[in-house]
Amino acid sequence: MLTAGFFYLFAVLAIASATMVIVARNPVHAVLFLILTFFNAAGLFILLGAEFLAMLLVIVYVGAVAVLFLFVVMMLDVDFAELRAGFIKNAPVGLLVAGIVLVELIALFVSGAAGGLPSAIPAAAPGTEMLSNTEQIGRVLYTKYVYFFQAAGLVLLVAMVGAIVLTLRHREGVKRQSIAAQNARTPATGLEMVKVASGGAVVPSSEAKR
Amino acid sequence: MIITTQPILSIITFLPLVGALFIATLPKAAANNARWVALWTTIVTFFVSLLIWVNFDTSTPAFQFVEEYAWLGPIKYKMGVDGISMLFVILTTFLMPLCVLASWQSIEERVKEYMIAFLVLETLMIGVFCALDLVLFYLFFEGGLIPMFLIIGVWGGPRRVYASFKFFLYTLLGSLLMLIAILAIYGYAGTTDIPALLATTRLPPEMQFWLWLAFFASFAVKMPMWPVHTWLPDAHVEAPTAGSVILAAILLKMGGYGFLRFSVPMFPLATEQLAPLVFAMSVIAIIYTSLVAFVQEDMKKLIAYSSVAHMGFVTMGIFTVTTQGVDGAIFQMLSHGIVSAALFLCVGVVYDRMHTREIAAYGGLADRMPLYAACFMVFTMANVGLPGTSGFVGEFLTLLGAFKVNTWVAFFATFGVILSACYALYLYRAVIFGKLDKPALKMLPDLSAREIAVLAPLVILTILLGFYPAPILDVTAVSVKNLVAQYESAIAGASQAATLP
Amino acid sequence: MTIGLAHYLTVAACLFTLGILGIFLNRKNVIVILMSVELMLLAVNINLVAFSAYLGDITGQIFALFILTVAAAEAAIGLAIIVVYYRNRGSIAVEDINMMKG
Amino acid sequence: MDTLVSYAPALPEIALAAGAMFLLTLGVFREDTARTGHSIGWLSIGLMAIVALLVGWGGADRVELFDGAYVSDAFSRFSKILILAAAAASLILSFGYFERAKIMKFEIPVIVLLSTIGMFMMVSANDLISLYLGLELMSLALYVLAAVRRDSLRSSESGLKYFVLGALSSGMLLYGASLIYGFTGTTSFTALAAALKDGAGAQNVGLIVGLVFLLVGLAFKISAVPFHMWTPDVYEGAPTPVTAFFAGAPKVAAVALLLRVLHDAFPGMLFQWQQIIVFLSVASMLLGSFAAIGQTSIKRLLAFSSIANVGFILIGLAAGTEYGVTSVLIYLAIYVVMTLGSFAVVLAMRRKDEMDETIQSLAGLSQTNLPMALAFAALLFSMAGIPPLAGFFAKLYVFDAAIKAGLMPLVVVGALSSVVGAFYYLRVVKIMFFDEPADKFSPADAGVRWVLGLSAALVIFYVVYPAPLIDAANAAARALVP
Amino acid sequence: MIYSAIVFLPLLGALIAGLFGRLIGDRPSEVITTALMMIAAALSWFVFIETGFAHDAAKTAVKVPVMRWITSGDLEAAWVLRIDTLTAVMLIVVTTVSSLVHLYSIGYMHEDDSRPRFFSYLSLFTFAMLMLVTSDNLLQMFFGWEGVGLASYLLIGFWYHKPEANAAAIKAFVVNRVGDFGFALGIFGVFFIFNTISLDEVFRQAPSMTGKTMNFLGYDVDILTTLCLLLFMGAMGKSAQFLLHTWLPDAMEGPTPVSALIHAATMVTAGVFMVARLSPLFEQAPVALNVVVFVGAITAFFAATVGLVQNDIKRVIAYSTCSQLGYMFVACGVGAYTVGVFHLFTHAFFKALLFLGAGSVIHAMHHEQDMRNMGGLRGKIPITWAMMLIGTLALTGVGIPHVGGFAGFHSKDAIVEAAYAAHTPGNYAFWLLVIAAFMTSFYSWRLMFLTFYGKTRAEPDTYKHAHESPPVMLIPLFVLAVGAILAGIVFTKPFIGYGLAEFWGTSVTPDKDIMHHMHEVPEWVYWSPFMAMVSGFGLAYLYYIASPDLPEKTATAFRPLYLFFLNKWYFDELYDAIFVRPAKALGRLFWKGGDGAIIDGTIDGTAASVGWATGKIIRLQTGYVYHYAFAMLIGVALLVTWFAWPSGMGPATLGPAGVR
Repeated sequence: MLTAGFFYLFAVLAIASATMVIVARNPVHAVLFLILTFFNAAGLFILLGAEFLAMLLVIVYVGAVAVLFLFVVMMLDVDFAELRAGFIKNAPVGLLVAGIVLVELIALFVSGAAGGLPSAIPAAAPGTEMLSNTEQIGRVLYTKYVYFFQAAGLVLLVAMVGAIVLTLRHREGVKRQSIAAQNARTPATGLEMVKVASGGAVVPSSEAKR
Repeated sequence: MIITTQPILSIITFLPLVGALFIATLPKAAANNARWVALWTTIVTFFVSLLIWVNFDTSTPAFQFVEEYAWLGPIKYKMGVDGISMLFVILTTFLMPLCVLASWQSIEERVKEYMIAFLVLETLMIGVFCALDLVLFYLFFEGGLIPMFLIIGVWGGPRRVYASFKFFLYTLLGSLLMLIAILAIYGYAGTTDIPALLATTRLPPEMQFWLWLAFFASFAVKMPMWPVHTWLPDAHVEAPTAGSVILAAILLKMGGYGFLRFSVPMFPLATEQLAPLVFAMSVIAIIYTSLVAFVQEDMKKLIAYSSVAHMGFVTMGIFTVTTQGVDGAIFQMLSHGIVSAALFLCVGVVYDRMHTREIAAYGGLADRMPLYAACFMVFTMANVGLPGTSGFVGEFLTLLGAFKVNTWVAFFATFGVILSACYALYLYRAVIFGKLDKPALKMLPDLSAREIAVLAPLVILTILLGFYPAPILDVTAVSVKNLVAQYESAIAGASQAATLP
Repeated sequence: MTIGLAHYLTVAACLFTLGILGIFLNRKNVIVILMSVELMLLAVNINLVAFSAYLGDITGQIFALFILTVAAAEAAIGLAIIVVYYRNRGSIAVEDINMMKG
Repeated sequence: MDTLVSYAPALPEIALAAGAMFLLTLGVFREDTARTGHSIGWLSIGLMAIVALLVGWGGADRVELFDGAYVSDAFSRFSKILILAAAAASLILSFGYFERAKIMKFEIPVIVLLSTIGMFMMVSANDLISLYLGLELMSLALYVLAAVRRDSLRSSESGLKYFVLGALSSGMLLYGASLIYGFTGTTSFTALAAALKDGAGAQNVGLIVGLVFLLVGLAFKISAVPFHMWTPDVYEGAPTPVTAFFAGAPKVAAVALLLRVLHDAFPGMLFQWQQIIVFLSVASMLLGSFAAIGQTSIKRLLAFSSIANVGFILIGLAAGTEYGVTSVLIYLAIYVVMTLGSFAVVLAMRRKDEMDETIQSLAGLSQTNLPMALAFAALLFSMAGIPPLAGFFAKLYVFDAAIKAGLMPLVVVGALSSVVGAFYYLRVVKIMFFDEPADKFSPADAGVRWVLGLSAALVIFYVVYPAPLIDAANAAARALVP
Repeated sequence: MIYSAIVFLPLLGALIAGLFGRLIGDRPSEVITTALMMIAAALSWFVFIETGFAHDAAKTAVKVPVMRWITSGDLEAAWVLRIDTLTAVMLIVVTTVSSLVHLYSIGYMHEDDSRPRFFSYLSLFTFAMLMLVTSDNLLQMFFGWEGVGLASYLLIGFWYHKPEANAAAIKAFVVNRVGDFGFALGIFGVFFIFNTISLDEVFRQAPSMTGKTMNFLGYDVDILTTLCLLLFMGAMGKSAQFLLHTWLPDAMEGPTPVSALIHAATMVTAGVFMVARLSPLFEQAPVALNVVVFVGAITAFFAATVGLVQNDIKRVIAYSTCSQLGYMFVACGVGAYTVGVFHLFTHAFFKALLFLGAGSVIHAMHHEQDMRNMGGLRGKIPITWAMMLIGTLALTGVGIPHVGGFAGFHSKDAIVEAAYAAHTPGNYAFWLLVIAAFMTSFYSWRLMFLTFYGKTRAEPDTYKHAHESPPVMLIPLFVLAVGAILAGIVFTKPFIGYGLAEFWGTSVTPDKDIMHHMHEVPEWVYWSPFMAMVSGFGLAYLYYIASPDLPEKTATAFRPLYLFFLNKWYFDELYDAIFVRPAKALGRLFWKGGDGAIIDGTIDGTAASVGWATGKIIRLQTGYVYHYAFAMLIGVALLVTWFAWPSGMGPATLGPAGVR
């Protein structure tokens, strides 16, 4: 009963905040609602006995991803006054289609038309009851699923390289200090002898070329 | 014989391609070299192809000079000719040098590309008649679209884009349906080997019906039969002279050849069932297009419509599936190959001088161009189907065959013979006869030596075959007899099976 | 009243649908679309974890774990692209992203 | 040591990953100039060549690794070689363009390499998780590539569109995967196939819905209608060499993955997925053919053409037989050649360092640059399926496979839409050959010329010696469909 | 050898003149063709005597194989020359008239600058005609049939500058084709029924086919009647019989020698020859024969009425020809084939004579052909007058009953008798022929009087310069005049008299009874043509010599009838209205409407709708991400719904879903 109570709490809150995510006018609010959704989802995870994932969700998602979102939203400095979440003319049709899909899915799950749905959480498989959820994951993550682990690493590498390629700029006009260049400076490179024509101006050769 | 051990058909088929590749290596400016290379290639090909005629055994209906090599797994590269196809090969190789000659001066731009396109086209056309594998046949059959598309489109007249697209898409649609049918046969019989299919495969009647229609879609468009003929006048009008020649003389024959090679022998039951449809379309083609030809104002269009009418005789003859009908149809195709080619060449002669094909722009050419008038007369009469010209033999035999099968068909088709006289003589009168009072025409020179070289062989053949058609009829006789016999036994077998409980 | 698998699946389906809706109802801000995607992935994760629990099979959770990982990477790339786009266009309104069409 | 040896079948992937990271490191420590980009690019191509050799030297048998998550067989090898060829060719095509656009960065080849690893994972996937990870590895790299010309609004817009819709599609794919997992309790293809034997899955609507979502996700990757909408915009907006890359390697990987999933994991649900594939196929062929007619940009035209081509590929897939797989692989190989050749042409459409990608700018090409016009015409006719060019055989095989599987109506639709398709290919030929010439193009880069020449030659001369491709495809198909 | 020479010498001449005419010059061309023709003529007479008068009881046809022709299955048609009496008669007619016309043309055409062409055509025509008459199978006959048509076309249109000539040439060809349409169908039918087209074989089998029926155009019809009628249609076309006659008067646009050769003596008689040649077949088909009689009688009458009022000197003769051909068909139709052929034979002489004489007149008058512009020429061109007079006497059939007379007297009167003897319903054939004979006499004399007598109505200048023709033109006239005078007297006995059986041998199968009855007609019948002739002459004298204002008055009094005759019963207008113009309208309709609007309209419409669909589809591609996402959602919804619906579930889901 208690489980049910928490389930409904988390579920309703998750769905409500998810709704707010997509209807909020202010993207900052949207991000905050997203975070709320994640928290509730984490709660659901815990109800399901997946503590590790619940924690991961909070730490990775709320701690990193959602904050990244927030950061970008702020950085882009969008004029919030312009961001109205006005409904558009064919929204009803969209809602209808989405509604159909949703109804079909729910009907599928609820009616049991989908064969083979287990109805209750089974007793833990023999031999694993000693292990916590985290231990279970830890046992297989680097053994059975090492391939996926490595692949995930590559995915992150791509993300990193990609983000750098896309956003990192070497600004052309900005003068930076180059210690090596300063140290390597000699009179030969630092001095220039210029003959000044009478009545002319002193122009460094590097500028004269322009 | 040495000949039978050589891959003679492949040599004939791919000689022009070799020539084309050679031209491709020539420097860009060498227009004249391209012409000469093309001419010599086609001439050599012609003479080589004569070898198969000389060595052809007219006593057997079997395929001869057969070659077979591995290609696409179960689909083989297989070539060979029998009495039905051999002469089309000769016709092709014979007309090509004339086409090259006819294009000698009328094509001034992009000569090199033009000659390459023509030689490639020749390879593909010969291949169609030699191929003994359905897929190989399709490959050649369809491949011809590309060079022809370019020939019409690049070197054609003002509405060449419309015409070339119409030509291409029309034919493509038809032949894709045929491709599906080919695959269906392949699926059913497990082979695409034509001799094997002809010899052993008996397709179920229901299947025959659909396959027949699919093949028909392709060949009817190619022929072209009424009512899918409208691409032809457009294509002819816009194509350069030699393009029209090839189109009328050879490409159209692929349709008829296809009927003979596939529709009739492979789907005899469907043929019997659907022959009335063909008859109706043929007769409509003969009368309808003759009437349309009668009111044309463009010379090429008139001849194009007359081609449609003549092809009506061919389809009618083929689907009588009588010895005379089929003999006549083959003969008509070959004769039409010569005559329509010649007529288009004749149009080309004056077009090169005047740059118009409008009938009204001419008149009284007999004064300035008596030699031309004489040649034109011969071909006009052959087009009319006058006995003593090659045009008569085919028409007569097809009608004879038709009378055996259906008197109404023969009646209307024979009526078309009257109409052919009307439009052909109308054209001749308007162009050649009358007073020479148009100033532009007053300085026209008569045929040049080159033009005589082009037209003379056609004149001779037209008359020769009219008086002595035996060289052709003898070659086709055994194969046609075999075809008709096979067909009749298939029909008889089916009706026997039907009467059984 | 026991809370069964179907309940969790239903919640997930709702979130998933909301995610989809978010993508095509939103006209003003691309970032919200990204968030909608996160919602969809969350729905998937709920599905997987629920199945994992009810099947007593850890694979589902592992799958969810990797989805979380990838989702983070995806978010990073997505945000990077949005930043690039913003620099060019000066706007991230969804309605403005239609230079190419037809 | 034994463990390492047992990983030998995965050597191509390992080599690629190691190579990519090495090149990345190398690049970081070099000066960030176009020269560096160039050399890293060539080194990447070299790496791909080595990997191709490794793939080729792999044994002929089916080997499963990593607890069955990874599989290497003739099918995966065929696809990998094709992927490598396509990726390498598009890299070759890219150098000149990137240099002129001043974005010749060393990261680009590295990202291409990383995405290639993703594709390798896809074609070798034997588990839903490896499927997903491979797909994402590839896709994330592609999103970056699409937006890589970051000073260009078009490029970034295409990256954005691709990303948003791609994320949506992978959400759907995952949702499907989660349902499949839930209703069968496994993510392994082998286990799935075993569980769904004898039509056991046919009654399970949940499973079917899961399959639908999974296929939707994959259909997005191969841009099948109605999940194709991103394609034209992304193709148009992305830098042309990137588009060339998009149209080649990822498509091979996605189709191969589709084949793998359907034949390895869901052979028991053929009746169900066949319907989906037929629907996608018909819609793709028709829409692709029709929409292409109205295009003025050659890149958009090629985008719709690729959609139509996917429709034809799906015909072979719909057959659901070994022969169907053969036909799809043959089609894929020929399609890749034609596509790369076509994009080489697009890359050669440059006047005074300005790309001109309107179809009209090809006007009269036959008079200003005949070899290029001829090569492109050959490619176009081939795409239209006119014999004796290679494209004809591609269509021949898929049609044949479908007819043998009893899908005659589908083939008829295919034939009709190829007539419509022929129309727009012809239009391009017409513009090149019949119209009055426009200004000359600047001379194309050597790489572009080589790719164009080679692909045209392959398309033209395939007819002469088709056996190797057929044999390889047959072997690959046998490996997939036991 | 001789036979081959007769047939192929003209061809040789034609080829020489045609191919090398410009090379060797005009005169050599003329001489060569004429000489070759004369040799052929001489040989023909030799063959005629040898064949016709050889005392051989069982005369069979001589056959000279030349070459293979069309062989296809059972169809064997070879080039074979078949020589029997009928052929021999035709040979002499054709070669004699032809050689004379050749000779005459040397003079007549001397101003023309394409004489080699002309002579080549003439010789070509002769060759074709000879092929026709020597044919051994129907196909070869058809060859000759169309060959003479070609030559006729070429010769009528010889002066190709004249639009009328061109129109007339085409008309001749096309109308003949209408006839040939029937002929061709007849040949098909013959082959269909007899499985051969060889004459002997067909004749052998013909009796076995009497009364049998076949299906033709959906009706079951009597075989032989149908075949004969179809073949006769060809004869009607070639011999310008009623309904298919319209080309003949127009053919007078050709040079006059051509009219003499082709449109009087030879080609137009091919129909008669054909019926005679096929007499074994026709004899088995009485219904067909009745049709022949009917058509012949109508033509004889109709053409004569038109001839009464024509003003063009050549047209009068042309209608006369038409009328006389009607006589011949009546003879054939009643079974008196030999009589018909006899008339053909004599007619050739005097009609050629008349035409050449008219040509001489025209020549003298500088190509004036309208008789209203002539008159009083007797003094100017006396020899021509004399020749024309002989021709007229022969045509009108002047002679003394029971004694003998000009050629026409023997042959034409015999036909009238045969017509009576045949007892057609109401004796219509007989009466029509007698009336026609009266009219023949009238218009013939009208021609003579208008041309040669009275005061001249010609241009003074023309009249002054009118002169007699050169000898090269007159000599043929003399020869023909001899024939016109003597042919009847000399040849009556073998042709239609008691020697006929021996003379004709097996070449013609006449109705035995008719030949018998013909000689036993009542005396008044025997006299009737004579009376008609005399009264015709009297009336003509009254109208054109005694009181020359009478024609005008008559014409005014019977104006509608006059106009009806003058306009040739309005046949040209009728045909123009019901055939020519509808054909053109139909052609235009098919072209613009059928090809243009319907067929191309459908195609272009399809293309346009493709374009329309394309536009729609392209507009779906809005560029907005949310639309794209929406499209994907719709796709998903469709697929999910499809499978949630049981129909998509596959064969295993017949039971309730979810039941394991």
